[in-house]
Amino acid sequence: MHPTTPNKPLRAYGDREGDGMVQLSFALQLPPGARAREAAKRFAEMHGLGDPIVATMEACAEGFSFFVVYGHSPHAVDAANIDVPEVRTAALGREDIEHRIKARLGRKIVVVGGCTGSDAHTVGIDAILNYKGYAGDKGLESYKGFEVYNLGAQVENEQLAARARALRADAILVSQVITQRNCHKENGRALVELLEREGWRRDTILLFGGPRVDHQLALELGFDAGFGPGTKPSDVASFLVERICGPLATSPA
Amino acid sequence: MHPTTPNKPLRAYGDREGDGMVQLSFALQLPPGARAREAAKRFAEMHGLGDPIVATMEACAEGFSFFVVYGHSPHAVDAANIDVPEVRTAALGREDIEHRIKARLGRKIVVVGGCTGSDAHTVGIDAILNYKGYAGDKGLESYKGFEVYNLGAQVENEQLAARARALRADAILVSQVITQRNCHKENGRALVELLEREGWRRDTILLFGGPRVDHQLALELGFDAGFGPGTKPSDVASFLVERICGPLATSPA
Amino acid sequence: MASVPMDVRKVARCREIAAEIADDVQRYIDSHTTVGVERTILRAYGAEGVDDAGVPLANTAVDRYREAGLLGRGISFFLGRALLAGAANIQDAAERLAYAPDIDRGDGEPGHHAAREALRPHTEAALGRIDRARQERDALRLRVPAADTPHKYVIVATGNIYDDALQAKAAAQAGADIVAVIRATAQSLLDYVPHGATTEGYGGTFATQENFRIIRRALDEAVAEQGRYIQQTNYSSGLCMAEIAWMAAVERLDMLLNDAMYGILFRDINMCRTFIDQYVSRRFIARAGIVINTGEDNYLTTADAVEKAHTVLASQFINEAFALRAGLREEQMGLGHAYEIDPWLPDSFLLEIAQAQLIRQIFDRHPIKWMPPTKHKTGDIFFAHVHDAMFDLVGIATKQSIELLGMFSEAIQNPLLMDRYLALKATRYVHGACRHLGDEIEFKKDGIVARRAVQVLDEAASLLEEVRRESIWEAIGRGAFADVKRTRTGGKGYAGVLERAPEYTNPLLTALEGR
Amino acid sequence: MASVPMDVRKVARCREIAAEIADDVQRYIDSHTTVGVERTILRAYGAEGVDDAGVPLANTAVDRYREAGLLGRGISFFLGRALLAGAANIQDAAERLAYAPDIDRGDGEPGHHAAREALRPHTEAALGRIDRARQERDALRLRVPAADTPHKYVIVATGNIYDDALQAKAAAQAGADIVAVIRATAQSLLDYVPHGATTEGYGGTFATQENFRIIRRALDEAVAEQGRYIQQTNYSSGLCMAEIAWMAAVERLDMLLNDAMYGILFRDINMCRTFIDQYVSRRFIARAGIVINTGEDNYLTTADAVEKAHTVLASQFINEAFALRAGLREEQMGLGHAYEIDPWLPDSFLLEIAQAQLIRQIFDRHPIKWMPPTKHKTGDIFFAHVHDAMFDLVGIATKQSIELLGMFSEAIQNPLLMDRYLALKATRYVHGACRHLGDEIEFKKDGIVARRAVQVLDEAASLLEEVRRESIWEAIGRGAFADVKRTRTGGKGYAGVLERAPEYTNPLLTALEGR
Ligand code: B12
Ligand code: B12
Ligand SMILES: Cc1ncc(COP(=O)(O)O)c(C=O)c1O
Ligand SMILES: Cc1ncc(COP(=O)(O)O)c(C=O)c1O
Repeated sequence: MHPTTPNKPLRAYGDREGDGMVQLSFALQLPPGARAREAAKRFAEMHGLGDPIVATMEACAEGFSFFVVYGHSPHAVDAANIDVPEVRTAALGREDIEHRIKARLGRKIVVVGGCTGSDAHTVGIDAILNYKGYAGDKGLESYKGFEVYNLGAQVENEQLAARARALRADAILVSQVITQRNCHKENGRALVELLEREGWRRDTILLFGGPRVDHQLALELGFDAGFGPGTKPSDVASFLVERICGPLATSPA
Repeated sequence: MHPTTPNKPLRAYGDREGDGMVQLSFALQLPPGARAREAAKRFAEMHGLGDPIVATMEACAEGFSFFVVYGHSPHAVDAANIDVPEVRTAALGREDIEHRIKARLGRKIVVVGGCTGSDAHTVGIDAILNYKGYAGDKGLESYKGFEVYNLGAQVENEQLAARARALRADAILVSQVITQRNCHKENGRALVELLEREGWRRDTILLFGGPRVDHQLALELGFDAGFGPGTKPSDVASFLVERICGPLATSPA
Repeated sequence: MASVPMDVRKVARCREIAAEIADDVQRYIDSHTTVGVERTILRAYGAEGVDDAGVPLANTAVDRYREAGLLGRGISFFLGRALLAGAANIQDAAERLAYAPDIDRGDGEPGHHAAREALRPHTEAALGRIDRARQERDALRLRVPAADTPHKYVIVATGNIYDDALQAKAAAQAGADIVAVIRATAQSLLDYVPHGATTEGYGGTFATQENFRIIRRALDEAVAEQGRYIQQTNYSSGLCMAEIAWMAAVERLDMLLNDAMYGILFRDINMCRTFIDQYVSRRFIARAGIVINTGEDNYLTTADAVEKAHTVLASQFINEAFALRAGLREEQMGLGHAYEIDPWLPDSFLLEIAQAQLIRQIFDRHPIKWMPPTKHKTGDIFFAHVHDAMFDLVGIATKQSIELLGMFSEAIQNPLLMDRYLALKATRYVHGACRHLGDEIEFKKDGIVARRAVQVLDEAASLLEEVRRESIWEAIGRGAFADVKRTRTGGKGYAGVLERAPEYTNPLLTALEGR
Repeated sequence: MASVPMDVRKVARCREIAAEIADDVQRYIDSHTTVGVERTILRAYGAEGVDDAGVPLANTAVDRYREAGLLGRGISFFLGRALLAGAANIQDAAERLAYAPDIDRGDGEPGHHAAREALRPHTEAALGRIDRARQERDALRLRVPAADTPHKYVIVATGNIYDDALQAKAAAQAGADIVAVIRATAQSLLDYVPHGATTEGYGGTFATQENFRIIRRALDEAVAEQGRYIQQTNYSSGLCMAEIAWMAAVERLDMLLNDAMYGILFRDINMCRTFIDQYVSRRFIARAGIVINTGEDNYLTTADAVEKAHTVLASQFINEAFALRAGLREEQMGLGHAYEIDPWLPDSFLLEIAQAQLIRQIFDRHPIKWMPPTKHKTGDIFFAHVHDAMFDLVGIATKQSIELLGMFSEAIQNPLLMDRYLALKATRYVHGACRHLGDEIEFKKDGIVARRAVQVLDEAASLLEEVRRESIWEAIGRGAFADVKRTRTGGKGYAGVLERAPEYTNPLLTALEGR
C-alpha cells in the first residue's frame, strides 16, 4: 500500500489493478447517431481500447459530435527501464550557494536571459531572474553571487547572443512559452546553431526553460539543461553553482 | 461548411481538419517525476498518439499519478462503411398509433415489463411504461391501445417470463441499468435462453433497454430491438405498432 | 449571514405531527420482533461463525426457533436457558440452540426472569464491547481531530475489499474526510450477513464484519499519516439492518446509512420488517455514538426535485421522530437531502440554495448530509464536474455538515481512483474560495429563494397532516414518498416479522432502551 | 440586489484626476501624428493594394514622405495636391505619392486649404462608407437581436482563416454571442497590415481586411441560421492600431480590442506612438459604433491580482478618460477586468466578487468585459473547467456585459473545437441556473466583500493621485501598471512618431473630431 516504483510493466489504474481504464475525448465530423456512436467505438478500439463505452455523444457543432469514451487499455509501460536524464535539483541553501561562488569563483556569476523570438511571455523568466522570484523563492537577482541581465520579451537570438558575448556571460537563460507547431524547438535550436557558428558555444552554459520544456528536450536541442513548470530560482542557482564552481567537499554548517 | 457524412476516413478534429487531436486521461502507479512523465508519454504513444503533451501530472494518491495527455491520433475511421442496425424511430403520432391498433389488431397490445435481476433502477422502465412518461412524452399506459403490466424492480427472469406467458404478452420489456462487469448482458441473454428453452421465444416481441443498450447489442443478445438513453415512450409504441400491426398504406390525417 | 424565512411555530407543529406519526409506528414496533433483530442479539452476545455451507450460526439458531413458532418469546430467552442448562459460554449456548438435536420449546422453568438473570453478565459484556469501541473512537478523535465541516465524503466500490482498502487510503490522501465502502448490489435483499473478507461483488463490496475491520485498519493508518481523523461508513439497511449496525458499533465505524424508508421504497423491503429492524439498529447506533445518514435524497431520483422537495422535508421530520424514539441525539442525525433539480431549469441554483438553507435552519444541530446531483448526470464528464462544483458551492454557502462529493463519472461507472481525486480537488477549491460566502450574504426578502423556502415548509406541513390522518402505512401505500407505492404486507422479509409473546425476553435491548 | 459600498464622491474625484492625466497626454497627441495614422487616412480615402513584394501602397507612400521629412504636414496634404495635380482618383493619387518618379515636396501652391478642399468629396465618401457599414449593422441587429447579457465571447485561433471561419460558425452553433479571431503572435510588431486571405500564422491568424470579410460572411450566415445576432471582434492594437480600426469599421466588426496600455506594457510598443494611434483609431471606432475592449485584465497576469487589483481600476478610469476624448460613448467602452486571483487563496471567490461588483457599479453604463482565469490555469483541464464555472458565476451574479469564456485547455493550447463547446455548455448552465442570483442577494455591511470593494477604490484613488503628480509617462516608467516598466522613448515604433507641422492637414480626422 506504499508503492514505490514497481518493477512490472504498468497498466493504467482505474478502479482495480490491471483494469487499464482510461478516458478519451475527441470530436469527429459526424452528426450524432447510431453510426457516429459506432464510429467512436471503433476509433477507440483503434487505439487499443477494449470494451469501449461511449459515455457521451453530443452535437458540438453542426455535423460534428463530441465524444467521451472509457475503455480498457491493454498497453503497459515498463517504467523500470525508463531512464530519463534529470537535472540535479536537490536545491542548495542560499548560504551554500553564496559561499561556493565566493570561495570557489571569487567573482559574480554573470547570467543573461530573455524570452526569445516573438514570444512576449516574460513571467517565467522573470520568476527565475528577478528579485521577486517565484512561489516565495527569491530570484537570482537576490543573490550577491549573481549578476543578472534580464533582456525581457521578444528578444531576437542575435541580440541575445551579442549581449551575452559582450558581457562574457557565464550562462544564457532562454525562455520559450509559445509552443504552437513546436516553434519553441526551432527557436531554441537556432540559438545553439548561432553560437556554434560564432564558435563560442562551449564558453557558456545554455539553459532552456518554459512550460513545455524538460531536461531531455533541452539536451536534444543542444542546451546544457532544461527546466519545466514549477522550477524555482534556487533550482537554477544550484545547478549553475554546481556546474561553474563544482561541488564542494564539505559545505558550511 | 455544412458537412454531411463525408466519404473519406475520419480523423479526430481538434483545431484543424486532420490534426487528429485527442485528449486522454489516466492514472499510473508511479509517483510524479521525470520518469513518470516519460512513462505517460510512452503510454500515450503506445495508443498511437503522436507528439504527446503531458498537460498535467499530479499525485492523485501516494505512489499514483494522474495524467492528462493531448496527442495527435493517426487513426481514422471509415464512417461511410459503418452499417449499424438502427431501430426505426420515426415516431408515429398518437392518433396514428391508436388508429392502427384499433383498425388492424382490434384489441389491445399487451406488454409486460420490468427491471430484472437485482437491478432496482425502475426510472427508465417507468418512463416508458407509466402514464407519466418521459420528457413530456406520455408512457404506454396513456394509450388506449396498450394494456400495460409494469412489474417494477428486481424481477427475476423466471418471474417475468411466467407472468408474460400467463398474460399472453405481445411484448416483454426488459430494463437493465446496472452494467458492472457486463451483468446486463448476462441477464439479458439468460432471459432469451429461458424463453427459448420454454419454446415460446418467437411468440412474443422482446425489447431490451437501458443506458448502455443499443439496438445492435440487443440484437446480439437475441432480442428484437434495443433502446438506449433518451428513448421516448412514443418511439417504443411506434416500434411495437409497426411490428405487430404492420405499416399502414395511408395513415389518417 | 444567509438565512431564509422560517416560521418557527410551523416547524414546531411539524415536529408535533411527526411525533404522532412515529408514535403510531412505535406502538407496532414495541409489540413485534424480527429474525433480524434476534440474530443481532445473538451476535451481540458473542455468537460467531458460519457452518460448512456458509450459513451463519445466528441464522441457523434463529430460523430454527422461528420455524418452531417459538421466536416470539425472544431468542434471548432460549439463550439464557441454554446457559442455565450448562452451556459453557455464549458460543456454546448459541450452538446448542442451532445444532442441539432437540429444540428447547421453552416449557417449564427456568422462566424468563431466570433467563434474563443468567444473561446479566453477558448483557454487560455486550454493552461493554460497544462502549469500548466508542471510547476508542472518542480518544482517537480527540488526539487527531477531524477537519472542518463540510466533511468530504467519498465512495469506494471496487467489489474487492483489498482494492477498497487501497482506494480508501488513496481517498484519504487526496483529502477525503469520510470513506464509504459501497455494498454489492444484491446485499440488501440477503437475509444473512456474509462472512469473512470478500473479493467479489457487483456494484460494491459485501458488508461483512471482517471487511469492516480491514477498512478500519487502512483508515487508521491514514489517520496517523494524514494527522486528520477519517471516518468510515457503510450501510445499515436492507434485511440485515440491525446486525450490520451492531457490527459497525463494535468495529468502530463512524457513520451508517440507516433508513427504513430507503429499503421500503427502493428495495421493496417490507415496511413492518424494516421499521422494527430500524428501531433496534438505532438503539445500537445510539449507544455506539455513530452518526446515521438517512436516505431522503433518494426520493428525488424517482420524483421530481422541484415538485416533491417538500416530501424530503416531511420525511426528515418523521425520520427525526423515529430517531428520537430510538435514543439518538440530534447530533447523530445526518438527515439526507440532495441537489437533484434539473440543472437546465432557469434559476435552479436558487431553488437548490433555498432548500439547503431551509433544511440547515430547521435541523440546526443535526449533521445534515448533502448529496450531489446524480439523476441529471450524463456521460459528459466535463459538464458533470461543473454541475458538482455548483453543488459544492451550495454545500459551503449553506454550511452543510456532511457532503458526499459528486463524481463526474456518475452516469457511467463506480468512481475511478482519478475521479475521486479530481472531485476532492475541485471541492477543496470551492470550499476554500467560498469559505465565508454564507456569512457574507443575505437573501432578499420575498425573493425567489425566500419564497421557495416558505413554500417547501408549507407543503411539508400539509403533507405531514395528511400522513398523520391516513397513517404512514397508508401514505406509503399511495406513493406519498418518492412516487413509489408499497403495501403494508408486501415486499421482502415480511415472513421474518413476529409478534412478541407476552413475556418476550430481550435484556440487551431493554438495557439499550435504558430500562 | 447585490451591491458593494461605493463612495460616489470618491468615484467622481477619480474621474476628475483621470481627466487631468488624459488631458496631459491629449495635448501631446494633438501635436503629433504617426506613420500608422497617416496610412490609415490613405486607406480610409480608398487607397488599396500591395506591390509585388507585398508592401502595401499605404506604407510605400507614407514611408516615402516620412523619409523625406515631409510627413509632419499630413499625407492628406500631399494627397489633395496630387488630386489637384490631375490624379484621376484617390487610388491614382496615392499611387503617385508612392511611385511617382519625383516626390512632391509640398512647396508653393496649392496650399493646405486647397488640398483640403480637393479632398472634401472624398472625405464625405470615406465617412459615408463607415456610416453605411454602421447602418447595415444596426439594421441587422434590429432584425435579429443579440442574446441577453452577459454575452458569451469565445476565441478562434487556428492560424488558417478558412478553419477559423468554420470554427467561428461552430462556436455560434454551440451558443457563442461574440467570436474573436486571435491574431498571429508577431503581428502587433509588424508596421504594416498584411494583405488578403491568410492561411499560416503562429498562435492565431493575421488580421487582414479580407480575413475580416471572410469571418463576417461566416457569422452573417450563422446569424441567419441561429436567429441571434453574433458579434465579430479582432485586435486594434500594436503598430497598426488605427489601420485595423478603420478596416474593422468598414467591414462591420462589432468590437475591437483597443488599448494602448496593452501594447506598451506587453508588446513593448512605444508609448508616444501608441497613444497617438489609439486616439485616431478610437475616432474611427466612435464613428463606427464599435465597442472597444480594453486590456487591464492583462495586468493581473504579471502582477498579483490581490495586491494590484486597484491598478486595474485606476487604469480603467484613465482609459475611460482617453475614450471620452476620442468621442466614444460609455456604451462603447468595454473596460476589461479579470478573475485572476490564485484560486487556492482562502475566500478568493469573495475577493473576485467584490472587484467585479465594484467595477459594475462604477462603470454602470459601460459594457464591462469580464475575463476568465488564465494565469493560474494548469494542465488539469478538469479543475480548470470548475475554475471557469466559478468565474461564470461571478459574471452572472454581478451582471457583467461581455464575458470571455474560460477554456479548460488554457494552459496547453489554443482552444479545440470541443473545448469551446464544453465552455459554452457549462456557461449556459451557470448563467441559467443563477440568472437572478444577483437580484437575490445582498452583501453584509462591513463584510469581506464590502471591505474589499472599499479598499480597492481607495487604493485606486491614491494611485491616480500619484500618476497625476508624476504624469502617466513617468508612472509607466516606474512600473505602476502590471509591474512592467517602459520608457517614453523606448520600445518599438518610436521612429514612426512625428511632430505635426503648423498647417498639418488631415480633413478626415478633423471631420471625425466633429470640427
Ligand atoms: C500570462 C500569459 C500571457 C501574458 C504574458 C505577460 C508577460 N509579460 O509574460 C499576456 C496577456 C501578455 C499574454 C499574451 C499572449 N499569449 Co499568453 N498566456 C499567459 C498565460 C496565462 C500564463 C503564462 C505564465 O505566466 N505562466 C506562469 C509562469 C511562471 O510559468 P512558466 O512560463 O511555465 O515559467 C516557469 C517554468 O516554465 C520555468 N521557466 C520558464 N522559462 C524559463 C527559462 C529558464 C531559463 C528557466 C531556467 C526556467 C524557465 O520557470 C518558471 C517558474 O517555475 C498562459 C496560459 C497558462 N496558464 O499557462 C498563456 C499562453 C502561454 N499564451 C498564449 C498565447 C497564444 C498568447 C498570445 C499569442 C495570444 C494572442 N494571439 O493574443 C498573446 C501574445 C503574446 C506573445 N506574443 O507572446 C498561449 C500559448 C499557446 C501555445 N502553447 O503556443 C497560452 C498557453 C494560452 C492559450 N491556451 O492560448 N499571455
Ligand atoms: C436513480 C438512480 C438510483 C436510484 C434508483 C431508483 C429507482 N427506483 O429507479 C437509487 C437511489 C435507488 C439507486 C440505487 C443504486 N444505484 Co443507482 N443510479 C441512479 C442514477 C442516478 C440515475 C438512473 C436513472 O434513473 N436514469 C434516468 C432514466 C430515465 O434513464 P435510463 O435508465 O437510461 O432509461 C432511459 C433509457 O435507457 C430507456 N430505457 C431504460 N430501460 C428501458 C427498457 C426498455 C424496454 C426500453 C424500451 C427503454 C428503456 O428509456 C429511458 C428513458 O429514455 C444512475 C446514475 C445516472 N445518472 O445514470 C445511478 C446508477 C445507475 N446506479 C448505480 C448503482 C451502482 C446503484 C447501487 C447498486 C449503489 C449501491 N451499491 O448502493 C444502488 C442499488 C440499486 C440496485 N440494486 O439496482 C450505478 C450503476 C453502475 C453501473 N454502470 O453498473 C450508477 C450508474 C451510478 C454510479 N455511477 O455508481 N440508483
Ligand atoms: C439510506 C440508504 N441505505 C442504503 C443505501 C444503499 O443501498 P443498498 O442498501 O441497496 O445497498 C442507500 C443508497 O443510497 C441509502 O441512501
Ligand atoms: C487590449 C488587447 N490588445 C491586444 C491583445 C492581443 O495581443 P496582440 O495585439 O499582441 O495580438 C490583447 C490580448 O489579450 C489585449 O487584451
